[in-house]
Amino acid sequence: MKGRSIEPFFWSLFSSGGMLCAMVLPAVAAILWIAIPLGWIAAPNHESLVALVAHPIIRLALFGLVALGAFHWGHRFRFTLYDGLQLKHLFGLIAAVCYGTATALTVLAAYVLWTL
Amino acid sequence: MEEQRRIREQFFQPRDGGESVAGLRNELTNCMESGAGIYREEASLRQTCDKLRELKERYKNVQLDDHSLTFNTELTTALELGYMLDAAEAVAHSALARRESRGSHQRTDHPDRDDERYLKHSLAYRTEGDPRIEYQDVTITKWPPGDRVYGS
Amino acid sequence: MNPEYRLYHPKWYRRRIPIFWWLKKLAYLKFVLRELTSLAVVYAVVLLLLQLVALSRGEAAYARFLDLLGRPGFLAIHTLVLLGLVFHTVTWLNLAPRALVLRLRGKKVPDRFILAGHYLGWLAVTLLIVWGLVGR
Amino acid sequence: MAASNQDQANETISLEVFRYRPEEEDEPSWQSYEVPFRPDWVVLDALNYVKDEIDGTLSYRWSCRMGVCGSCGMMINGEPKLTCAAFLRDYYPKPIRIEPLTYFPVIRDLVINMDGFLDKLDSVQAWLIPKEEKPVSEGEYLQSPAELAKFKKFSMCINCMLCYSACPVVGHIPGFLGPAAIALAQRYNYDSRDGGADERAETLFSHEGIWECTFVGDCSHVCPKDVDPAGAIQRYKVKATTEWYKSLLLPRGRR
Repeated sequence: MKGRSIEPFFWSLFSSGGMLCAMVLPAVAAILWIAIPLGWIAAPNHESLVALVAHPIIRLALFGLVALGAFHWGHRFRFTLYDGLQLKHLFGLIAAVCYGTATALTVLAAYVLWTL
Repeated sequence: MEEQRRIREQFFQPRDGGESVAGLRNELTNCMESGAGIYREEASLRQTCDKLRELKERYKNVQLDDHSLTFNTELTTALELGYMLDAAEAVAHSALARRESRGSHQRTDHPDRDDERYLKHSLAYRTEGDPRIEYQDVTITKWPPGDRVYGS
Repeated sequence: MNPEYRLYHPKWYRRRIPIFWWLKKLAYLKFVLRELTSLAVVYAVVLLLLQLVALSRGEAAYARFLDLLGRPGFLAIHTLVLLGLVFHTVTWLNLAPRALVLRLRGKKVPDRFILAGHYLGWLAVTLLIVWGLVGR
Repeated sequence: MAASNQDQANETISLEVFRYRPEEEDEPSWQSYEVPFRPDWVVLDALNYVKDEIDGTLSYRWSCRMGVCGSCGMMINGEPKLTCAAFLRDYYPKPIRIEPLTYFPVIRDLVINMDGFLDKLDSVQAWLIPKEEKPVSEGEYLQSPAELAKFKKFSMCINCMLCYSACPVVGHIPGFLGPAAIALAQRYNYDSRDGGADERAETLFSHEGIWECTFVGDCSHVCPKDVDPAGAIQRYKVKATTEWYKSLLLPRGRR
């Protein structure tokens, strides 16, 4: 059995993504998408943000955040559809769509951050 | 199959004015509690034995609400009541025959332990009438019988 | 007697689960809301990615993006997203002691310490991000 | 106290009871009973009153009356509970709705079929598989208090199945091993005398084992013995995941 079921792999992505997003996303969302647009705090200028993102560690962290966040969603949403909407009979399709989307987002994140 | 037929005949016949399982069971509890409880004596035990004879007779006329064959718990409690009556009779008649106090139960009319006559197991056998009580010797191994005393 | 009933052949009754089973009980509703925070998570990472794309396309593109973020519709959505993300964090951290059992010198570390550790971690990460984005 | 009992002697409370008589009907129905309201009575006392005094045809399971045997679990106002631990006074004066444990097939009235649960217990081998067999003459398998503490919580399970009725995953996926079976498997996995973890892993790691659990957590909430099966399952997921990565790194190493 060990190694045969792929479930532990997805679960590890789900749980590490869940932890990472729990720690990081509320602050990111509150600052970037609420406080700055409302003018509560001054927006950092374009230049300094580009410099910040240019740092390889920041880039790696952003990649991890997007990829793991996507897989966290993919895994969790898959089970939400199974039980919440009783769509268990479509399990193959649902798994393909959820993990497929997450994989696409991961590839996209790698491309964007690589070409930044 | 034989037993199934017997149970059907005994419990599933429609009867008028039959006895209820719960009613008989409550009377059984009360008569054992009052006559064969922790403190008992010849008179109370005799009363209990008589009452048990009466209850056994009335048990034959027990009436069930439930005649179904799916998880009929009323039937199982009725069957259990029959066995409880047998066990109660064995208890009460052995207690009546044992004119001594041993262990936690006290015969107030015979307060002392009598190893001479009753260092024995009571054996109750079912008969047509009251159970027959016989005795078997006790093999003492590690713990010899002692006095039951409280608060010493 | 029911004609379909056969002696000694049990006919069990099975209840169907209604599709809105999660509205029947507060605990289930909270569970489904918790699971739906994954939508806030995926929205946030996608938006972050888009913001990075805008950033990489130069100052003008980034300014347009910021302009978009300031519109009331987006602000409303993002308030909901933030609430979802905070709900995700709180529910996630509260469950942490159940999955993580640490032993120090043979003794189980009490759940409240593990919980406190996680919340302190959250606070530290939040401060780090605040410092990184606005503090300097 | 005696006086207040007197005052309430004439008060009653109604029970709305789920009835299903497979020999007579295809669909279940509801039946109401008025029983005396006594503040020291639990729902099981009220049911016994119905059975003894009102309607002998009502069927339900019960035994010890003190939260030990695990047979009197039912849905009370939609919550799985031991009826011997649910006091009438907590519901009075509203009526109490009593149903059989949900997600299980109903045999009759409040009696459910538990074969599926027993099969699941079997499949996870919820018993001690000794690490090393030794003859009785060599004495007991000793255990320290610290070793006992590792599994004691899980050993408190009384197989009352309330957790199965609290688990929507059990409802959607009847094959799911479920809370109690996994917690009991863990009870032996964490036992210092046990060597059966690998055998149990076969079932636990499988698809209808731990991976179906979405941590709704209600199983732990309804457990009358604070076993925390949800926690047990999460810990097993962590363990299974580390094992999985280990076996990836050391393909032929372990096992």
